[in-house]
Amino acid sequence: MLAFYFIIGIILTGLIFLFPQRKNVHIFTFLFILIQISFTLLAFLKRNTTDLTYFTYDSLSLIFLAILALISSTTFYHTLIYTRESGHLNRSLFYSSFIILNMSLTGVYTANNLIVSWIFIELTTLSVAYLINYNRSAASLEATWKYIFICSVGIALAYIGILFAGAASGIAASGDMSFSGLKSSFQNINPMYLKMAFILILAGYSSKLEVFPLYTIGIDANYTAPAPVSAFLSTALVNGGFVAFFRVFNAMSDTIISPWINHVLVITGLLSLIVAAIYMQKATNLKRIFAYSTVEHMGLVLIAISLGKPGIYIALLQITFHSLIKSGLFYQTGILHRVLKSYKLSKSGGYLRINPIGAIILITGVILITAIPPSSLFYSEFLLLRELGDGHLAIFVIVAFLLTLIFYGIFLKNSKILIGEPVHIHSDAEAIPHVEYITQFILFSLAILFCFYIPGFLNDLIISVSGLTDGFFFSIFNF
Amino acid sequence: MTALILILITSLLTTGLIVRTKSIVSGRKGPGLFQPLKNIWVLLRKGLVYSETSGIITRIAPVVVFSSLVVASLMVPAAGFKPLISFNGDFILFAYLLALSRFMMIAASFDTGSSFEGMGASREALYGMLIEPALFILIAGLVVFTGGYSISTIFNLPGGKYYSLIYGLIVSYILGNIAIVENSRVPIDDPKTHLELTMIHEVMVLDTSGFNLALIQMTSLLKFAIFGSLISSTIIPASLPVFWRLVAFSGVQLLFGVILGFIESFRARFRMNRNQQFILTVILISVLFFVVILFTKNIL
Amino acid sequence: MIYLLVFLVVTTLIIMIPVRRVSLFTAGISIFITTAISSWLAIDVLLSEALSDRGLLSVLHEYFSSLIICDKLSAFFILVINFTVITGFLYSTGYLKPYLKDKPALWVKLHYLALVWLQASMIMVPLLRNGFYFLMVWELMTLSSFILVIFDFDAKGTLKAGLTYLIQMHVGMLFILAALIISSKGYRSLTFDNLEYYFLNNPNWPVFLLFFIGFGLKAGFFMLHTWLPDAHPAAPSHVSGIMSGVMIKLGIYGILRITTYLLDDFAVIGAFMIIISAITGLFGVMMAILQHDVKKLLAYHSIENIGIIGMGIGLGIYGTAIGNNIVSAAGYAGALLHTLNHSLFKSLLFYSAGSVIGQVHTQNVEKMGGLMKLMPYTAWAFLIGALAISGIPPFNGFISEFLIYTSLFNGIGSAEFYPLIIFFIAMFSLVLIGGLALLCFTKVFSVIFLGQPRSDYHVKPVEVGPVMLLAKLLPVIPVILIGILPFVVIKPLISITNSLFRVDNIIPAETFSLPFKFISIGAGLLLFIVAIVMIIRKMLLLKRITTTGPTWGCGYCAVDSKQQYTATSFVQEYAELTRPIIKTGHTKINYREDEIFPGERDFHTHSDDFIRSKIIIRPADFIINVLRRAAIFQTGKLQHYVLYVLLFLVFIFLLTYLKLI
Amino acid sequence: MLILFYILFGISLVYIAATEKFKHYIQIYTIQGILLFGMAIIELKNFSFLNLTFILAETIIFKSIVVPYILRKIMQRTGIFSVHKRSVLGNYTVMLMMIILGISLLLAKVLSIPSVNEVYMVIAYFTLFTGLLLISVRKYLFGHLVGFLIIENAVFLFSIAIGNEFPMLVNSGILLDIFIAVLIMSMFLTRIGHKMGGFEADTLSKLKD
Repeated sequence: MLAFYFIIGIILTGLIFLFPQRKNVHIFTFLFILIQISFTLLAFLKRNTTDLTYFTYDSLSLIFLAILALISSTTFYHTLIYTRESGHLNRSLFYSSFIILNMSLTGVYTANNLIVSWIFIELTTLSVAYLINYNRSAASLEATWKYIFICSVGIALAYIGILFAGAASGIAASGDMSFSGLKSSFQNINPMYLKMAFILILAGYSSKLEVFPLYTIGIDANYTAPAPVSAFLSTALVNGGFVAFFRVFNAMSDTIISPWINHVLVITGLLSLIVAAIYMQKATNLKRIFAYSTVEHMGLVLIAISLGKPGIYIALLQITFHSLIKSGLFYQTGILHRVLKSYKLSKSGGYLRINPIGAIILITGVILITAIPPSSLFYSEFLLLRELGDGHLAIFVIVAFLLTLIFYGIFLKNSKILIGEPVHIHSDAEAIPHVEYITQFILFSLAILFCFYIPGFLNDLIISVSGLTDGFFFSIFNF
Repeated sequence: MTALILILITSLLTTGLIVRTKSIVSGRKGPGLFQPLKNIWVLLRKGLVYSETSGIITRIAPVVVFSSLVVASLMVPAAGFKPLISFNGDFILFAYLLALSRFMMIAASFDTGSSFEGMGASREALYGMLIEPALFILIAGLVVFTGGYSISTIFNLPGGKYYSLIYGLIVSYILGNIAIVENSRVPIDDPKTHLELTMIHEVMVLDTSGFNLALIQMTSLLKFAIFGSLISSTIIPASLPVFWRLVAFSGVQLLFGVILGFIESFRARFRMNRNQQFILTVILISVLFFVVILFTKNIL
Repeated sequence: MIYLLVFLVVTTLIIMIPVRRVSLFTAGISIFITTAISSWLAIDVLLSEALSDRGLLSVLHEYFSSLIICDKLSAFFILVINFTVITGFLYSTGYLKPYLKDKPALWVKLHYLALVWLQASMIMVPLLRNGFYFLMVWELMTLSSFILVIFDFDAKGTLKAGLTYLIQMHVGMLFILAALIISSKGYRSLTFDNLEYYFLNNPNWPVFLLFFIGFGLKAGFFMLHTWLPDAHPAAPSHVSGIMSGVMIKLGIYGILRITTYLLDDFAVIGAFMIIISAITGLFGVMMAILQHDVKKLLAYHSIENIGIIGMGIGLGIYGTAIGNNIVSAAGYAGALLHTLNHSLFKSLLFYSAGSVIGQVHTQNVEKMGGLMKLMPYTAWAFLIGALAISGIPPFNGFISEFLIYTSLFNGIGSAEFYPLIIFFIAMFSLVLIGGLALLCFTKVFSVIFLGQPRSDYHVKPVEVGPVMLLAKLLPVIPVILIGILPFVVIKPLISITNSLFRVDNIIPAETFSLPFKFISIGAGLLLFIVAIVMIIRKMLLLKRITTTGPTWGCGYCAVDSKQQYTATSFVQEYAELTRPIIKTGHTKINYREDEIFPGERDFHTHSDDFIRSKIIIRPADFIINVLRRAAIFQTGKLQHYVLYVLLFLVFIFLLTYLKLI
Repeated sequence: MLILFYILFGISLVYIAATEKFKHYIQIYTIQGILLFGMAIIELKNFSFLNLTFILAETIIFKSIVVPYILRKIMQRTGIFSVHKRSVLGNYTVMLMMIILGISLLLAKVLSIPSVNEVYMVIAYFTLFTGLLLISVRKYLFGHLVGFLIIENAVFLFSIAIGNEFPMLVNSGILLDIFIAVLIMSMFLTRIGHKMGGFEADTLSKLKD
């Protein structure tokens, strides 16, 4: 099944280059989106089966496949307007790399083998390059260069880490790098290599995870890419990085170094939060602000997964909700750019007067992303803080403090854009057709719904990933 | 009822007594004992002149001031006779009725849009704000001392658990000072002064005339009587037979008037900025009294 | 709890219907429906003797959510909330008219939506004990009120005030969360009911302190108050009325709720509450006197009244500590009653001030004056409010202060040495607060409404429309009724306090009803005598002539409005008295040498809130600056980014090597 | 025998750190490719045609022919042959290399894998750090690209030192990845060279807050 998926995807990519007319390209990409969705549905049917020996549709992959299907379709819809007046080659390149990115992400999600997931992570880096550089501006060129280069370096580091893991586990010769195999072979080995391997993999994948230390390129990429692409990057791609990292973490989680791992995770998460808090105050560009909020949320996720099974549950909730809200926010940001002609705080303002509906949506998004109820992030962050407060009060205090700072930053900057003085109202600001707000509406209403009610299947998936036995989180839903 | 009658009678005389004492001391012939009453009578028969700027407040304020004092006087015992209204915590009502009258006075003085009356108003408000704690601290001390919760019981020191003239005298001293401030007499203020800039009470009624002025003056007479009778009840035992009580009462009232008269004739009024100091001193004395009570109540 | 979601969604959809009238109308409808249902529930609970699961409550439990727990305290607060929200809504319909032109229609809709949500969340707050949902509605309340506050976002400083408010509320929420987490350590679910067990075998005051900070930020206690004086002037008047009237009272509700669980440390907590409340009240009123912005002044008075309420609560707790039931019962009753009263007269004052501001287009009292002739009804409303808030009979403010005084003097009469000191301090500050409030409100009322206009109004102010007047009339009625017939309210109050707090043997209502009977007699007499004297005067004046003349100005008759006594000069002596505590700065431009014909000069005095500047603003700025300075690490240079990876690895290696992790 | 290769490799690293002529980079990189081929051959446990061709492709074809060709192309396209601007002077670079050598010795000692000769590990670490050093001290992008290539060599060294054997499919996947990475990078490098008229890394430091 996966083979078909890949083959069809590649064929469609080829077709895009063969028939580069606008309509055709859109049709092909749309077909691919349909295939992506249907593939996701089939994967749900074939839950926990292995495909092509290197890929398994386990719960984790299913969650993220679902998110990917949702986000890639909405992203496709929003890219249409961006590729209106671009040349044939440009458009073909754009959509082909979009398709390849989707496929490689699917690979990352479903891979059950360390090396394979590594390969697909590298593939995402390469395929995303063109999407980032779509605008062909000096800034986008710089961002792309940095992205590819640092990602490649990071991923090379990760590869060394993988080699260490292999060597340490003594299964290098057999070359069986499947996570299940690693999990069993990690039990009784020299912790030093394991630590080495883990830290290298964390440092390497941090470029994809958008956490400290390699968060910067993600910020730049989000900044220069077209807004829908930024939405895709800071949700689907970041999720890919998370899956790849989480599988390694999971394999190492119940070895003797797991306390050490948790400490490292907490440190990394806190550092990411600090970074987000710092630059949230300084950032002068709407997209960068939202990119930093991605860093913040991934930091929270890292802190969460260091808390054991409940933590993993929380982390998955957090990352799911974050994907929904952040993508919607970035779509709205793109619309804002078409109205105000700028992302810069200094150059824009009075959005509420110029485009009230969009402004209301932006306000909603900001409220949701800052985890104010009725945002589903409120639920996950509430659980996270509760877990922290139960055992680690010091971390609780620090996290709360940093979250407040970030909260302040986001609200300050956005209120400037929303209801600050309009700098100069563009007479040629196009009227946005209301149909374009639908995607944000859907995503946000989902995000609100999940605050009050989490659908059964999603909950089952997350529970089965986190390995929780008692559904104790539902004791707060005691209706 | 008797208490009310006694208070009314006293109110008719005290001010006249003060004036008379002053004139005798300064060796003048001076006005008669009933001169203030005559003035009021004259005023009552006059017409009214309002300021153009003034509105409804000016018209109602004197009435409210007068009536609030009348109601307040209903709660005051005299010569050991129970007042009409007496309940636990009636002194709070009493104090806040005085506050009501103050509020209306100040409002009225602003209503004319005058450039002088505000001065008086501001001083009145400030001094009133400062003197209230003195009264309450005194009351608190008396509550601790007598264990009662109403005016008629707490000021009735002789009827209290342990009678001692000293306390009575201290309380009367403090009450006297409070009375001076409330009625704005010398040394806080000189009702006979002739410069608007230095007035307190008089300047507030510059634009009040006729019936309203009469009401205001009656109010100040009533205030005197109220404080006088409070003082008297701190000293006179309620256990005496009625006749002696009456005698003592009138004696105390007489003394009160005469003493005030002497003060007015021998002391000059303060500079304005000294007044706050004076009032703070009164507060301090009452705090002292409270502390004394606090430490002696177990010994007594 | 899904029903809350349904409610939110439905209201959103209805109000966002793209017709302005519809939004206003539906907002009104939904507010009234919510009011009806919740008030029904509340009255149902209040009338039932014991806290029993009957009537509407049982229906709720059966068909909606068993999370909803409604005892008499909740019921009381629900009633208070509903009343003020209704008046606020009525007032808003008139007040927002001028704004409808220059604000986006959608923004106005959002405003009404926020109003509806604010009411819903405020009603939910007293009904929920589960930590998650409590915090959820708590945050919803903050959020919707934030949207309400920044309604007039074009005005300078509105946004800043709103953000300050939002951030401080967020911090407060975190404090409450922390306290909840600590108190329910080892429990699966996070509810207030865990406190019973927690307080049983832990020291009570630390967690109480956490809760106090969390809820005190909403209520605006001393040092936690700094958002209030900014938010209220920025907000539209009906919002100020609702926020100051009821929303900050939910902080009081929280403190009361925690108090009901207390089992130990009564003395410490009570003393703490009394002292902090005394400071709060004094600080509030002392700051208020020096304000020229009428809404800012009222905001500071909210702080003062919070102080009085807190003092009542403190007395209640302390009474339990010294085992004096009258003290604690009177204290709690006074606190509750003052909560109600303050919600009435403060909203009344805000509405009146709002009407004035809407007419004269300034918030500076020095520019007003002589409005009583132009807008008499508003003036009367304000006068009544002013008298009530100064605690003057025969209005309701006096009754609640009387209760607190009763509690105080009972304490003084029967207490040992150290309690006596506490009570004495409380009494002293309460008296001072009363006097200062009088000073303040004589000033503000006289300067706004009396005398002559202090500046020429470009448009002649006129009396506001009937709806806004109705909104003012509604609070006036209970203000007077409670003032004149206090004994009708005392019985339910005592029943509430007895049902809630650990007042050992039940106080008979007669303890208070006798004084209240006399008070109403006194009030009646007062009105009666006033009437009599009026009549006499009228009869006397029938034969006499009544003329008007110029105001006396030492014989100088051309007195104009410039020579009137101003608010600043009125409080000048006071300002000198309090200079050591509150700095009153002034800005003025001196004459230049070459100025032969001096041009126009203006002279401003302003008093800065030293808590706000020193304790809140300065550290916040410091933190932000530190963060900004820390931002240099992002050089944009690729090499440095790679170096950061190396440093990160080295850092982790070091930590590992030093066995730190 | 094998040790000789390793030492030669180390020396080549020192040279590459010292020089700043692009030509020399390319030459040294070619040499390194050949050296790696030798090592791989010697290390290779089971001779099979498939493995042999794969190693050939990975080292000789990829590292010694294709990549140098690409690099030359970049040089010709952009017409920039050397940059005389450094953040750190050459001799300082060499000193840093010494420190790095020390560090890699230390690391190899600390994390010694019983089955592997430590010298290999030393050289591998040395290579890795040299690559990182090149990236962090060189102020022009060409140097960065070379640094990346060196890191890839380090990866290769590690894999032969540890002796991981992955299935051919996986191996080719890895190879493909690296190849595409180099390709795309060189493409962008050319574009940057055109757009910015040089390889100064500082021209690419606009994106920050």
